[in-house]
Amino acid sequence: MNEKATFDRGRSQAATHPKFLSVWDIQAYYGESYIVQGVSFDIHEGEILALLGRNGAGKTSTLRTIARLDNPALRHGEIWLDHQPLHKMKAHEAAANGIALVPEDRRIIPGLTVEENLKLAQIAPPVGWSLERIYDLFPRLGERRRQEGVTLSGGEQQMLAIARALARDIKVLLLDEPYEGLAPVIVQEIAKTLNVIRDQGITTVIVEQNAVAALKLADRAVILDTGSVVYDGLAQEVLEDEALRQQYLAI
Amino acid sequence: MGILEVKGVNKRFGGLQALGDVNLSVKQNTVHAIIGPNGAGKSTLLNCLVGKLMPDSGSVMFDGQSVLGRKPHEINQMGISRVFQTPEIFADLSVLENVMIPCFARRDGAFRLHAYETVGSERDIRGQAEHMLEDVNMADKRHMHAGSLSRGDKRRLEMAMCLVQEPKLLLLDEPTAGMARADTNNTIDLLKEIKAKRDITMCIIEHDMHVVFSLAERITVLAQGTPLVEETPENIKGHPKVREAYLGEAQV
Amino acid sequence: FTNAPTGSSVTLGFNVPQTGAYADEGADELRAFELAVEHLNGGGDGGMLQTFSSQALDGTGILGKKVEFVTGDTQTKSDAARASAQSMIQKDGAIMISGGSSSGVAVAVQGLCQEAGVIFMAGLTHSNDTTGKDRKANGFRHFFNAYMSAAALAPVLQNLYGTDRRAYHLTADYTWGWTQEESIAAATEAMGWQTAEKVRTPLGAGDFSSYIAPVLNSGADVLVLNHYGGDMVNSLTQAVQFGLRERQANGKDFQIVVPLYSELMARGAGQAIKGIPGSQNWDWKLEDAGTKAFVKSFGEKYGFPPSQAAHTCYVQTLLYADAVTRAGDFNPCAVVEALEGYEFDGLGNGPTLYRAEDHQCFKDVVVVKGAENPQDEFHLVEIVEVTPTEQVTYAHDHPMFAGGSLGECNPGA
Amino acid sequence: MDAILIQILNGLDKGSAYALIALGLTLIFGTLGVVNFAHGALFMIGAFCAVTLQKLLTLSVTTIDPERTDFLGNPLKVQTPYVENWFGPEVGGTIVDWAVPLAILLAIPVMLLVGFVMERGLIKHFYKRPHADQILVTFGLAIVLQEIVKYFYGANPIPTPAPDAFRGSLDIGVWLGFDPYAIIYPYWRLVYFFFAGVIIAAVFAFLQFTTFGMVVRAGMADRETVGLLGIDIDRRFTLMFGLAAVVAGLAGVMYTPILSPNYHMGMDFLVLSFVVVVVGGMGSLPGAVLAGFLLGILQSFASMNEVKSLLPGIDQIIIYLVAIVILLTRPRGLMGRRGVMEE
Amino acid sequence: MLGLERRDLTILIAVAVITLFAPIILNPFPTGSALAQFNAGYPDLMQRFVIFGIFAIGFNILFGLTGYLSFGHAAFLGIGSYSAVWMFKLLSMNVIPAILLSIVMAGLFALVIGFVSLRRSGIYFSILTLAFAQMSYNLAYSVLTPVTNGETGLQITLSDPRILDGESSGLPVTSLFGAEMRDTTTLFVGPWSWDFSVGYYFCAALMLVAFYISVRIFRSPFGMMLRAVKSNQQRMNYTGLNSRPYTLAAFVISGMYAGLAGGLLAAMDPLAGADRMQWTASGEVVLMTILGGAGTLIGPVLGAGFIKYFENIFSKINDGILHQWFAFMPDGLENFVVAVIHPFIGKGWHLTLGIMFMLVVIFLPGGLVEGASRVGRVFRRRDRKADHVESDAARQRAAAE
Ligand SMILES: Nc1ncnc2c1ncn2[C@@H]1O[C@H](COP(=O)(O)OP(=O)(O)OP(=O)(O)O)[C@@H](O)[C@H]1O
Ligand SMILES: Nc1ncnc2c1ncn2[C@@H]1O[C@H](COP(=O)(O)OP(=O)(O)OP(=O)(O)O)[C@@H](O)[C@H]1O
Ligand SMILES: CC(C)C[C@H](N)C(=O)O
Ligand SMILES: [Mg+2]
Ligand SMILES: [Mg+2]
Repeated sequence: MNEKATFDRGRSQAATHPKFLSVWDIQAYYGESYIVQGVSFDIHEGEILALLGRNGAGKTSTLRTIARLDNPALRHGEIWLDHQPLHKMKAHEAAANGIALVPEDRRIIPGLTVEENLKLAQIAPPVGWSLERIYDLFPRLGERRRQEGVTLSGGEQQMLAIARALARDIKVLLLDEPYEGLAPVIVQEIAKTLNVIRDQGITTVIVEQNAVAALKLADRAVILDTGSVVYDGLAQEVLEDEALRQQYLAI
Repeated sequence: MGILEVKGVNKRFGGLQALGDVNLSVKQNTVHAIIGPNGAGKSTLLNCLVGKLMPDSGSVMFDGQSVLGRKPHEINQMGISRVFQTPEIFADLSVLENVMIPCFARRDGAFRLHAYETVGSERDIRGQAEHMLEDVNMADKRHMHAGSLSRGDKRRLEMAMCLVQEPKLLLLDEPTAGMARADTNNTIDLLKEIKAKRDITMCIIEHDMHVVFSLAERITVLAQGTPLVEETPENIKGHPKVREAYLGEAQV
Repeated sequence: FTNAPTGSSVTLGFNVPQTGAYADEGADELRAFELAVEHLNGGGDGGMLQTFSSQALDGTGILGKKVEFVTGDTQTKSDAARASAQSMIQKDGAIMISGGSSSGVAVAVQGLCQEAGVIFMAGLTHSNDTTGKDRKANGFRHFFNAYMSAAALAPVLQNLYGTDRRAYHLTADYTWGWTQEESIAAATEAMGWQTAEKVRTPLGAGDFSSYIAPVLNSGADVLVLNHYGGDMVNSLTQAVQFGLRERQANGKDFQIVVPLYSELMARGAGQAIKGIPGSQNWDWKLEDAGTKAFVKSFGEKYGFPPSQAAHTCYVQTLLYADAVTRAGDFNPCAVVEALEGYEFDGLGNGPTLYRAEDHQCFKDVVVVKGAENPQDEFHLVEIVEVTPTEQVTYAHDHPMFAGGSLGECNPGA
Repeated sequence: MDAILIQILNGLDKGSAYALIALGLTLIFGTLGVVNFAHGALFMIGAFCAVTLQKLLTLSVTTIDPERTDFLGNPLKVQTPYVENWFGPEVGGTIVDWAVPLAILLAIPVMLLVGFVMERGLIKHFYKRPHADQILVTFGLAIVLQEIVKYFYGANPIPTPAPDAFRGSLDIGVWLGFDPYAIIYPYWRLVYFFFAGVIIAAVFAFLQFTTFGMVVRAGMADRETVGLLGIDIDRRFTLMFGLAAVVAGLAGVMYTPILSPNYHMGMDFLVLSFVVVVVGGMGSLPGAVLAGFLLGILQSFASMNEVKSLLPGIDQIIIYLVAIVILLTRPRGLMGRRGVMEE
Repeated sequence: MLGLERRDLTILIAVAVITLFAPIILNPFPTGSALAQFNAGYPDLMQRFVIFGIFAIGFNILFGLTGYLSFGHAAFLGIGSYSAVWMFKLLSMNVIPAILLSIVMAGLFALVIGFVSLRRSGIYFSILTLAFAQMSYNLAYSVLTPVTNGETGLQITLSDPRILDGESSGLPVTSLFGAEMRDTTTLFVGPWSWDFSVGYYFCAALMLVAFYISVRIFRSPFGMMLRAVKSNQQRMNYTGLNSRPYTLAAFVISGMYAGLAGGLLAAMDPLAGADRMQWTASGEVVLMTILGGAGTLIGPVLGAGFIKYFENIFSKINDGILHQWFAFMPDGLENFVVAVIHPFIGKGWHLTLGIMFMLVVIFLPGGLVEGASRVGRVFRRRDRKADHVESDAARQRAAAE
């Protein structure tokens, strides 16, 4: 947590950092409330990182900041993706550079059918999976393609949200509680999919309350508490270290 | 004869049979879980119970009275409260006010023009609400704007809003989804505690098997709009059909 | 009395539409007021002061007090006009209010002035009611009215189109429209015309096509447009578009009449106005000395000739000043007395009488028609005839004007 | 019979004006979700494009005619338009005569510019603000635009006639076997009707056969998520706004021969166009068009003497009455989409 | 006190003091001075300030709390005025019965219109209310002329029956048990003159009552329910509350406020014009409320004052007055300055108003109240600067550890 003192603003270290996605001391605000309070971590290409923490720890806010949404507003810090300065971009530019966020409340667009929701993801380049391939993975969506997206069941909506990310050619997938509301069978299904995705070289950050499931999947884990990083290490370690789990995750 | 009797309920959305001939009987003072794959029709069933949807056919009796055709607020006044799958709260109000409103609803009924008293003078109501917030561990957030709560907190708040009404039947649609494990456990304890303290029937939809098996006394498994089995938790765990359709390799 | 001038100056209130559909009329009224004040205070070339039959005014203000004025916006709404007049009376100490561009506003402000105890010198208002059923002791109208328009037009129409005609009326649905419709119908029926239909159109309708189309097969051969301003511009243009003027009915050429005319409207209507007859209170092309003097001083100051709106407002200001001077007193009751039954000349309309019974001016009415080939934008209308006063005079208790009474003059607090 | 036919025709034509105005408004209001009280002003600016072109074409050289005098007795200054000097009175006259149709060429770039500037400079900041704020700011803008036009063109209507070629009217009655003059229809209104048809078709085609419409709809429902999908929604909103401004402006240009333009014509149409859009249903282009024609035709019928004598004053309230009936029987107007401005 | 919390009580007292001394506060410039043009302390305008204040306060109860944007409230204002004038014509020039009838009639109309319109929400509701109001306006303008006297407006005449009052010579004036509404005492203090008018104080007293009631409503459970309606009507229904009677009650209350305002307008100046019901008038109260700050207690009153001030003061400034102000400048400069300002005053007052609307909403998203509180914050911040620095330092230390 001492980077601040050693950092030389003139020549950014992060810019030349070997890591694929680097988040350096980001500080973000909702209006005047200071929520993300200097979060830093790095991810290598193709890695899965679990971002954990209690309710209100700032996980969602961190992901939103990385995806460059307007709220919370990034006031300090840098985010580099494959030598691209994400912190200077807007959400749509970040998306064009390969970031995809699956938001926690799914954000299926009202008024559009399932298929339109997917097509919408393929309007701006780069385009990823074809619709057929997506329907192969989620046959449920194929059956419901003409239904209005928001009338899907909760779990179906979650599938659609993930599918929408895959419809784009992405480098980094930010998943905010992807298992929420999914039946155990589907959770297993998606975990497999995430492995498939990893095999394709896509880097993933996963936020999940089902910490065990996430840790099993992940290579590394970062734990947040009240907007700051309190742990950064191997996922395996967390799984094994009872005390650590108890302290930060209460499990 | 259960407190809630659902008989032959059907609901179609266009070509989709969302509910097909659902029969369900929930006994008074039990916790009844409804589980099933995504899109099985669980939420749709709850929607038919609280007046959000009108079934195409069938009957729904609560406490000996039909709920069909009644407005949502009338159904609530009969004693049915519901926690939604995506949190429905008063985002522009403070957390405390969010909990006070159901208190008023319980005390004053569906409408009362109390335009001249001040909120500040309603000490009872305020007391109840604060008490409830303490129960769900949110007392320190009571002056926060409900809209700026994190998602897990929104769920807890919504649950507090339903619990404070002391309903006869509480419908919970994935109450712990997105909740941290610690809080999930707290919630389980809270529900148990409430159950122990007074008469309440609960109907809970969950995908978190830990929650289901900690609470439920009976479980109905719904698949493609029809009840597959209705059993005790022990029997569900090993049920092959349920494993195949729903649980997969999950450990329970 | 209210707002008795104490210092070395006296304040007049000019309440004109500065926003809304009649803003241009209002602007012209304001120019005239400014000119009148300038002349009263001895500035400029004196304008009509030289031709006015009463030579009481000498260019030293009114009773030696310098004339000052305040202005306000009526928005052509009764409410706003009253608010504006109130502020002139309460805040600025105005002792006389003038201006306005609609009969509704005139009646409303006249009522206010009566209550407040100041004099109201009406500007543009053509409804019979202003000096009929809504007349007030403190209010005076120089402008002519619908009855006079009808009386002046009827003989001209008879000459032009004969006595065997069927008229179809389109009428703006408010006080002024109604009284004009009533007056024109009565006058034309008296000379043998029939009235086929009287149709009320909503104010500001914009597109009148659905009112105009039925005219074609109604059996009528004359269309009378009891509209003013934008409504008249639109209804006339659209009537011409529908080919009314090219068609024949009952074996005669179809004709259109616009009883109340103004230069500003003629400009808006463009080509459509050519050859269409109507009436005016005054026109700058009149040949008398008063008109010439006024047109000269107005034209030199502003670069274009004055409208009839400007004329009537200018004249009203002079008449008020003159009445005060003759009475030797600003007291509204003294002014009323000085104006009642007052006969004068040299203000552009020939010999004129301010009738005591209803405070209406009686004077010649100008019958005009749209010019076929205007030499410039100021010659859009040409004078057909000047109808003498006698022909347009009526009894003060004429049924169209009945129901009102002046009441007592009110000098206020 | 012929009376009824006449009113249908009139209604079609009034309806095409309503539909066209509502179409532009619904792009901004129903699609972008901005309560645009300046829409009437856009319509008015379009109309004044025609006025301006007419003025430009009649820019004149001044020569003194010593023979004649002006109103003050000075020698008369005679104005001859440059175009007549350059191309001869014949061709020059024709050019001036065609000012209104030609103004379309002027209006398209002008309206695009106005639309872009307005969106980039002002509206952009208001998408996320409450509707009430949008009302206040666009109303303020409308007043400002109006006053500017009033400052330069005055308050009275300015005649802008159709080209001579369209001046007469068509006797439709004769074709249908009625007496001559039974049903006539001015040529220009026919032109307007077809023009409206073309514009409506073009807008529909653009939104139907491209993904543009879908993206904008999605962007209105959830800007953030659309941004997450890599789409620069701002640019598309700007374009949509420009398009709406052009539609409004062209409606204004072509309407000038029917209604001489004045500075407050926009306000006069404003309320009506909102009613039309809402009756049509928020977010629905076909709804807006349908409602435009429906209300136009009903209004024409209500103006018939026979109807008026039965129900006095009905022509003044018919639109509102119909609006109330429709909104009470159909929750979202004729064809409205769920969730659009129901909050 | 009065069942209010300290903060609200302070506001109420402040408003009371300001209204009490308004005749002095609004006339800050000596009569006859160049700036006297900006004085607003004459009875008619002061009455308008408070009357439109009442109108906006009432509107805010509906719009500010429930978010239901009515575009037809002017209809209730108009109905109030017509009722009051009819009362003056038929019964008595005493303002009490007139105002009571205004409130009752407006309430009845609001009940009917609200009952129907509230079946829809959002823009559909707005257009329904607009349609009702425009219908009322158009009918009042034309067909209903026997009741409304059309465009001219309903006025009292000598021949009205006025059963309770005796014969009077000349037009009678409105009064409160003998105290004539138009009675004004003018106080001269040095070069200043202040008008104290009965009518104004009558209106001001009623406005204070109206304001007080609105504060009570804001702080009541009822007010909280209304905010809940705005926030999430669905949730409200599933919580066992019927939102319709709540919104209808708010609608009727705000309609009654409008009726009271209309009645008072007529009581101050016994004329009721149809223009009062036009959509522009409904729009005006919307603008007042937003401009001042919707949902705030005092905002609507400020907004009302702001707009009425422009309408009445700016429209009356003309070139002559400008020349008078800038007479001290050299001629050329004077003419230049006057020419620059000219488009914005007098007949250009609309332009200035439009620009002000835009500036306020762009820079003060919460309306004038927001502006005031920002100014307040700037002052407070200055005091707190010291401890601010400290806390910043503390935070930095914490972050470094
Ligand atoms: N729009 C907002 N305005 C103000 N504060 C907010 C807003 N959204 C979130 N917060 C606050 O920011 C903090 C972090 O919220 P965030 O949503 O990032 O938490 P989280 O770790 O994702 O929690 P959860 O597991 O419950 O989703 C919380 O205290 C929350 O109250
Ligand atoms: N309004 C609607 N229109 C059309 N189809 C609908 C509508 N509402 C629900 N459905 C469909 O009905 C089916 C049942 O939905 P429901 O929400 O009841 O599922 P669920 O059992 O709650 O699932 P989950 O566990 O994922 O929340 C789903 O396939 C859904 O797509
Ligand atoms: C301007 C006037 C001459 C005509 C106007 N319409 C009126 O009411 O009198
Ligand atoms: Mg979260
Ligand atoms: Mg569900």
